[in-house]
Amino acid sequence: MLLIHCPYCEEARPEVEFAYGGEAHIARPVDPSTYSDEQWEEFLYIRSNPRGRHHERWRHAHGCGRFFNAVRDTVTDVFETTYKAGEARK
Amino acid sequence: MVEIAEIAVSAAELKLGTEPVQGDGVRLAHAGPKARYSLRARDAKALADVIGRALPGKIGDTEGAIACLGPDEWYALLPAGTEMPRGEGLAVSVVDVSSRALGLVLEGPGALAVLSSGCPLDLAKMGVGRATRTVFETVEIQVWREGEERWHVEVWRSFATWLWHAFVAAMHGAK
Amino acid sequence: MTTMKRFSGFNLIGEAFRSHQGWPEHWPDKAPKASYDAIIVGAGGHGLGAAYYLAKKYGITNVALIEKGWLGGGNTGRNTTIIRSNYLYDESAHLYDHAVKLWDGLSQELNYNIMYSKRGVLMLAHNVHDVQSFKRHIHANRLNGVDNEWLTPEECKAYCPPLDISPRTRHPVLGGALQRRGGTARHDSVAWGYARAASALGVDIIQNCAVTGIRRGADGAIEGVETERGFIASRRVGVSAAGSTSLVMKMAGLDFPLESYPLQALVSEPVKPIFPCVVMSNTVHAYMSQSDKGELVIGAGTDQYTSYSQRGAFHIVEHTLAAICEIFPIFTRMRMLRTWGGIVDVTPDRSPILGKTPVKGLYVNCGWGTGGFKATPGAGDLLAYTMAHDEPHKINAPYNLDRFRNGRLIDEAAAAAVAH
Amino acid sequence: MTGFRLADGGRIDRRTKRNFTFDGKARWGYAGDSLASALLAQGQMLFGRSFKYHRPRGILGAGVEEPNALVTVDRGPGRKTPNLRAPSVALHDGLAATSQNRFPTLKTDLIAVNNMLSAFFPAGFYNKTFMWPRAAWEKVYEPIIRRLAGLGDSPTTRDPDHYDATYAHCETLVVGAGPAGIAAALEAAASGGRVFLIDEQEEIGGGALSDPAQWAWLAEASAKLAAMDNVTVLPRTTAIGHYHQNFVVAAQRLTDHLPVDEAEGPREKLWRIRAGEVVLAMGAIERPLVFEGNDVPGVMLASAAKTFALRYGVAVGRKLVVMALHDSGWHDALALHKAGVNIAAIVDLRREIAPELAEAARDARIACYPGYAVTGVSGGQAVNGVTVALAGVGKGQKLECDAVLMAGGWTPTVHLWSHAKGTLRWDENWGAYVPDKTHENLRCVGACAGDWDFGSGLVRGLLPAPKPLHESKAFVDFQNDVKARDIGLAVQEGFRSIEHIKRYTTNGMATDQGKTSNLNGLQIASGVLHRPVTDIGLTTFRPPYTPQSFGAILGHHKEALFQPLRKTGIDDWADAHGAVYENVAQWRRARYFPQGSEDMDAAVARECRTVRSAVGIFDASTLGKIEVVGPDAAEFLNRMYTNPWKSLEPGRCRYGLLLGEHGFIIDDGVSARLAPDRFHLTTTTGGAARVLNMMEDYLQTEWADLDVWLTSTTEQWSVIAVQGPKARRVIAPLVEGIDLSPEAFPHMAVREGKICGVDTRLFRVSFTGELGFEVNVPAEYGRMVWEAIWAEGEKHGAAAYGTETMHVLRAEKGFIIVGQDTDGTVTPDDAGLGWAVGKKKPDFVGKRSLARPDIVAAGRKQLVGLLTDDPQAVLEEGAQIVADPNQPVPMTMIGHVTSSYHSATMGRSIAMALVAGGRDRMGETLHIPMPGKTISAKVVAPMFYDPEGSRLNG
Repeated sequence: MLLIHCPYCEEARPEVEFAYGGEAHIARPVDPSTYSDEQWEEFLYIRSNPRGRHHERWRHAHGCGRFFNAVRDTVTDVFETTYKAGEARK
Repeated sequence: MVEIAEIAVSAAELKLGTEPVQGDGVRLAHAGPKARYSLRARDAKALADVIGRALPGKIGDTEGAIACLGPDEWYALLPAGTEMPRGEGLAVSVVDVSSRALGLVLEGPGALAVLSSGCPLDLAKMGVGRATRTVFETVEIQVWREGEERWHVEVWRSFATWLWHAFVAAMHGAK
Repeated sequence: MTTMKRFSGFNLIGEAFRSHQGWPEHWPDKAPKASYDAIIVGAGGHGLGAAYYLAKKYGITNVALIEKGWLGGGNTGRNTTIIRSNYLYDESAHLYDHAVKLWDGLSQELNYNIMYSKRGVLMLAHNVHDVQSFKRHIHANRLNGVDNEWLTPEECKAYCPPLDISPRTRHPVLGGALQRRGGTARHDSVAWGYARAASALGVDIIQNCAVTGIRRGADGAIEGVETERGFIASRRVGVSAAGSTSLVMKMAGLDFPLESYPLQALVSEPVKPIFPCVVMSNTVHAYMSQSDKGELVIGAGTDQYTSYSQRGAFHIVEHTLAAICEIFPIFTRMRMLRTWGGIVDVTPDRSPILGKTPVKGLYVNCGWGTGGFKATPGAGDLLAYTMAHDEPHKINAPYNLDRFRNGRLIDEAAAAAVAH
Repeated sequence: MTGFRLADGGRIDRRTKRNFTFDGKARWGYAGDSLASALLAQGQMLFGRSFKYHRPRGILGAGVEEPNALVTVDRGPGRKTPNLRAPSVALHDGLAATSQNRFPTLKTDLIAVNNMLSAFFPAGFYNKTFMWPRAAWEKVYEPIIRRLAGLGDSPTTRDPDHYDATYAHCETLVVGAGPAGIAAALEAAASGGRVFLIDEQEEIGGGALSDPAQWAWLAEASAKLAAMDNVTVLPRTTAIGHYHQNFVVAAQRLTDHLPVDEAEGPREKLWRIRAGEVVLAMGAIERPLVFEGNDVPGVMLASAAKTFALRYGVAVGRKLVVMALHDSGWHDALALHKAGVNIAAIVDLRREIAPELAEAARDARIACYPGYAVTGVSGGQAVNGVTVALAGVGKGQKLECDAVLMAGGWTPTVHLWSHAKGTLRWDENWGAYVPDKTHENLRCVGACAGDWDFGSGLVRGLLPAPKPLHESKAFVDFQNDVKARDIGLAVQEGFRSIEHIKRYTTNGMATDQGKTSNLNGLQIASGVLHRPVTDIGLTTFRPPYTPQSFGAILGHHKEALFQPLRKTGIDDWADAHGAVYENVAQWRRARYFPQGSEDMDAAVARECRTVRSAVGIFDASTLGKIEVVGPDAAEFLNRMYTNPWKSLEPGRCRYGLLLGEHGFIIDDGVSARLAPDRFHLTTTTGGAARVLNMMEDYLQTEWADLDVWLTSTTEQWSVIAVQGPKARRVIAPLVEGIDLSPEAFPHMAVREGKICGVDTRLFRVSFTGELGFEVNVPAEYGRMVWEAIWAEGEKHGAAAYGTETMHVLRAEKGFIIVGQDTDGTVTPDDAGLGWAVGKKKPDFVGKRSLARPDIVAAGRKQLVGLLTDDPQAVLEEGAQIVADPNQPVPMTMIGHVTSSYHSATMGRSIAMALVAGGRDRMGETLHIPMPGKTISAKVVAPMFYDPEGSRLNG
C-alpha cells in the first residue's frame, strides 16, 4: 500500500484513502467542437504511459476530497513530488 | 467429500446494536442524535459570517464542534436540532446532513487498538481535538479524537451495522 | 533448419537408457543476421506463435524473433492460464474461438505437450443483472456456434463441489454460465513448444536483445530495428511486446491508447485434487483453478495506478482471498505459497489492438489486458496473417486503431455494465 | 541417553511430558519440543515422501527451510492443516500429526515404484509425452498425474476458526530476533521511538537458542525488552512480505501451539505494519551439499543437528559423520561433541584446516579427513554408512555411521530485502548473494547482511562429482525431487537463464521455495555453462517468505463481515411483510411481496394491477442523491447533463441524462430545482458514487472557476414512492403546508413542507405513468412515515411493491433502466432519448463524441418495443434477434432483448430491445431463435401503455 503525500492535508496518507485519476495535465478543450476526430481521440485515449517519470492525478477521495497531481517513477513506484491541482507541471 | 456448514449469521441477519458493548478496556456505544452540516466555501470568512460561527483554519483541526475536512470543506457536529442559515445566493454551500450518518463512540484504553484494526492511519499520532475523513477497511468514516481515549466515529447510516459488528469483532479478538 | 528430435513416450524410454543425453536444445540461441523477411519484437506466447505461424502457414521462414529478456518471461509465464471463448460480441467471440480451435490439438501439432485441459470454465451469476448479462452471452454464443450453457445453482455445485451455494451468503449464487471447452494449459510449455517448433522451421530466436530504436525510411516505411546487438533490417516488423508496447511504438513515433497496470496472481501450496474446473466471479472479484501440480491458482485484481514495477499492493491480495473464501469457504486454512506481479497493457475499451499501424510495414499486437493467454494461438496466427498479407484477417479487422477515432469500440466490460 | 534424547541439556522442560500421535501411533516428548525433535528423540528417521518419486525422506533442517518433513496436523473437525513443517510445529498434548504423500503407509509406499522408474521421469518429461492418443491426456494421463502430485489433502469443510487483523505503526521494525536483531531493537528502543521486534520462532533468540553460552545474555535482553513500553515483541510471528514504503505484513500464530481445548480466540493475527525504518535480521540458512545419496533419511544440515542437540537435547544419531566445506561444520561438530553427541569423523574437502580446529577435533578424538569428500551414502530408509574418497575421486573407504551432517556454507536470508526491490551483490567470500542497494529506509544486520563470522569456507559450495553430471543422482531440490542431472539436462536442452532452468526442472518451486536449493542449482548451472554465477541470473523472491494461511490474510472479511450489505430505513418493514430481495450494487432491495402461495409472476401481476387501479407504495431510498449548491449550480448542471438546466424554474423537476466523455449513457435521474442556487439531484442506485466522483472531477479540475459545491445526500433521505390513481388521496391527509391540487402542484414539480409532522421534499414525479409522488423525509423518519402512508393506503387497497413491479410498470411506459436497456455502448439517440439532448447547447460532457463517424453512421442499434406474435410468449432477457431465422450458424444477429415481462395491464407480454436500425423497422417481424424453437415478434414503438400520458393526472 503506497503512502501518498497529500499537498492539501500536508501529510502522507495510506493509498486506500486515494483514488487514482489517470495521466495529469490533459486539459479538456474549452470548445471541443473545434477539435478534429484525431484531436478528440488524442484527448480521450492517447496516453504517454512512460517507463519512469509519470505525471498523474490522484484524488484524496476519503480524506480532503481534493484532486491533485503527482510525479511518480513507474518503475520503482517512488513518488518524486505531489502538488496542488492548477499548479504548473513539475 | 466436501461438506460446507451453513454460516452462523449472514450479512442480511446482522442488526445494528442498540445497547453499548463493553469489551476488554474499550466500550462501544452510540453517540446519539446530532445535527450535522456539510459546509463548503472558497472563502472561509464568508462562510463563517453566514453561519455566525468561527471555523478552524487548518485541515484536521476542530473548533466548536466544527471540523475542517478539506481546503473548502467543514463539517459541523452539533446538538440535535441546531439550525443553520443557508446563505441563499451567496458563494457558500450549507447542507443539512443530520440523518446521513450515525455517530459511534469508542472509549477506553483499548479504543485505539479497535480502531486500528481496520483504519490504516497512525492514530496514535493524531492529537486530541483533531478530526479527519478516512476509511475503516473498505468503508469511509470520519474519526474525531475527542479525548486521549475517546474516539467519535461518523459513518453513513447504511454502513453502520457492518461497522458496529466489525468493531465488536475487533473488541472480542474476532471471536 | 535445425532438426528436431521427436518427443514421444517411445523416445523418452529410449533416452532413459542413455541418461537422456540425446535430447538436443529446444531452440538454438541465435545471433542476429543482418536482415530478415520479418521481425517479431517480443518473444512471449503471442510473438512466438506469430513466428511459428509465419513459417508454418504463411511460408515466411526467414524470421527473427527478438526478445529483451528470456522468452516467455513476461505475462506468458505469469498468468493464470485460463482459456475460454464465451465472449459477447461477434468480434470477440470469433477472435477467441479462433484461438480455442487452435488450442485443440496444439500439443500434437507442436509435438510438445502443452497440457491443454478442457476442465470447463464456470462463470457465476450473483444478482439479477448478472443473470441477464450471462443469458445474453449464452444466446449470442449459441447463435455464433460457441458453446456456453446455463447452470442452476445446484448444477453449479455438482460441477464444482467446493462452491457454497447457500442463499445466505453475501452474494448468493443464482446460477452460472459454463463453457465446457474452456480450461487451462501449461503456460511455460506453450512458450517452449512454440519456440522449439518455430526454430525447427528456421526462425531465429534471439534473446537478451532489447530493441533500442525503429528505423524508418524517407517514405516513412519500416526499414528495420536498432537493437543492443546492432541494426537488423526488415521491411516487416511485428510488435507484440505487451506492457512495453507503448515504449516500442514511441520509437516509431507513434503514441498509443495504452496504459500498463500491475496485475497480481498467487498460488497455494499443492494439495491433492479438490477443485475440478475453472471458476470466475466478476461480482465477487475472484477466479481460481487447480494446477496439475496441485496448487490452487488464483487471479487477483490490478492495482489502480499504472506501473512497470511488477509489484502490487497487499490489500489487493487481501480482497482477492476474502472473495475466494466467500465463495469457497473450505479454503481458509489453505496457505498462500507464492504471489507475483505482471504488467498488463490495457486499451480504452479493454479489447486488443491487432493489425496494421499508420507506419508501413509496422504491425502491432497489444492491449490484451488481463486476457491475453487464452488468445495465444489465435493472436499469433492473426498477427502472422496480417504481416504476411499486409492486411488484417477478417477476424482481427475490427481490432484496428481507427476505432478509437471513429467510436466503433468493442467494449465487453461495458456490456456487463453495473446495473440500476 | 534414552532413545536419542541426551542425558541433559536443551531448553526443553524434562519435568513436563507431552503426549501426541504420529500416523496414529502414541508418542511422547517434552514441553519445549518441536514435533521434529520429539520424533527424532524416539528414533524416527523417516518423516515423509518426496513429491515426484515418493522417496523416503528424513529431516534436513531444524527450521522453515525444511523441505522433507511435511505433515498434516488434525485439530478436529474442519481444523485439518496440510503441509506443515515438522521442525516448526510446536509440540503440545494431544497433537495429532500424520505423514503425507504416501500410499498406503510411510514405511511401505507403493508409489515409490516411481523411484525405480525415475529414469523415465526426468525434468520436463511431461512435455515430451502423454500426447497420444489425443483424448488420453485429459481422460487418463492428467488425472493420474494430478493424483500423484499434490502433497497433503485440502480441507473439505468450513473452518470453524477465526482470524484477527490489524494495522500497526512504528518508527523501527526489526524482523528476526537473533542476537543481531535483539541488539538492533535495544538500540532503536533507547531512542524512545516505537519498536516492533518480530520473530517466527516459539521464543526469541534465533541462533542463540542453539548456543547455551548465550542463554544468560538472552534472558537478560528479553527481560529488558519486555520492560520497555515502547517495544512490542512478537514471537511466532512471520514477516511474510515487504511492500511499498516499508509496509511489512506479518502473521502471528496465536493458538496452534496450544492443546485444542486451551485454544481460545483467533487462530492467527495479521499485522499490517508501516515502519519508518525496517531492520532485517533474518539470519542465514545453511546450504546442503550435493552428493550421491544426500537425501537418505539421516543426512541433514550440521546446523540442524546442532539445534536438535543443544536446543532440544536430542542426538540425531549415535554415530555421526560431518561433511564440511566450511569452518562452521567444525564448530558445530565440536559443539555437538561437547553436548555428548558421538562425532565419528569430520570430512572436509579442504586440505588446509585451521590448526585450532584440527587440534580441537583431535583432542575430541574425532577422526579427520582433510581433502576428502563424501562420494556415496549407504542405506535406504536410514543411513548406515558413507563412502569418502580423497578429493572425492576413486573408490574411497566406507565409514560406519547413522547420520551425516552437511556443512556447505551459508545463504543469507535476503527474501524481504528482495521483496523491497533491493539489489543483491555476489559476495565471493560467502559464495552467496548479499544485500546491496535499496531505495527504502531498510537495512540488514547480522548474517543476512553477510556480516557474521562463520569462519572461512570454500565459496563454490559444490563437491567434486564422482560421476558425470548426466548420471548424478544427487539431489538439489529435495521436495520436488530435482537431481543435479536434471539441471544438466535443462542446460543441455537449451535452457540458459535460471528462470528457465527453475521452471523446466521445478528447482526451488516447492513449498520451501528454494531456501536450500536455489544457490546449489545456480552453481551447478554455472558449472555446466562454464559461466560465472552472476551471468545466470537470480530468481526473484516473492512474498510470502513462508506459506501463509488464507484465513489470516482475509482477517475479519469473512461470512457476515465479508462485505457490508446496505439496507434502507424501511428494510425491516419489508422483511416483516415477507419481501423477497435482490442485491443491487451494495444494497438489498425488496423485489416483490408475495402473498400466501404467490410466486414472483403472480405477486408482480397483482402489484402491477394494484398500482394501475388503485395505488402502490415503493421504497426508492437507494437512489443516489446529490445536493448541488452555489451561484453557478445551474451552469454546472448545464455542462454536465445533455439537456438544458438554466431555464428550469425553482420548484420544478427535470429528467437528466448523463453521458461519459465518450458519448455513451452512463446515468440518468430526475432532479429538482429547490432554489435558484440549490438543486436536488437523483442518480441510479449503482451510479451514485461514480456520478459524484465524476462531477467532482470536472468541477475541481476543468471548471474550478465555478462557485458550486456537491454534497452526497443519498443517506440523508428516505424516499417513498406513492404511485397510482389514488396516490393523492393517500398522502393528502398526512401532508401539511403543501397544496396538492393539480393546479398548484403539477407533474414534475417539487414542494417543501411537512408530512406526518416531519420535513419533507415532496416530488410529483412518476416512473410508472400513473399519478405519482415521491416523499423524501430524513432517513430516521422513513419507517414511521412509510407506516403512516401504508395505513392510509390500505384504506384505498394499496399494495407495497418491489423492484420487479417497478421494472414492469416503467417498461409498459418505455422508460429505460440504465445498465439494463443500455450497456455502456448506447448513445441518447440509440436509446430514443434524442429529445433529452439540448440541440442549442454549445457543449456538454460527451457532446463531441456524438459527432464521431461511427456514432452518426446509419444502422446503429436503437431501442424499440417488441410484441411477440404469441401474446403469452415472454421473451428471455438477453435473447438475440435475427432477421432470417433459417440462416446457418454463425448467424447474423441484429440485436438483443433488453427488457421483457408479462404485462398484467396489457394482458400480454411486452419487451424492449436494441435492434440495428430499429426505428426504421417499425411493423417488421423479427425472430428470436431459442433452443428448440424460434419466437417471432413485431417491432413497435417502445411505449405500450397510455401513450398520451393522460393517467399522470390521476
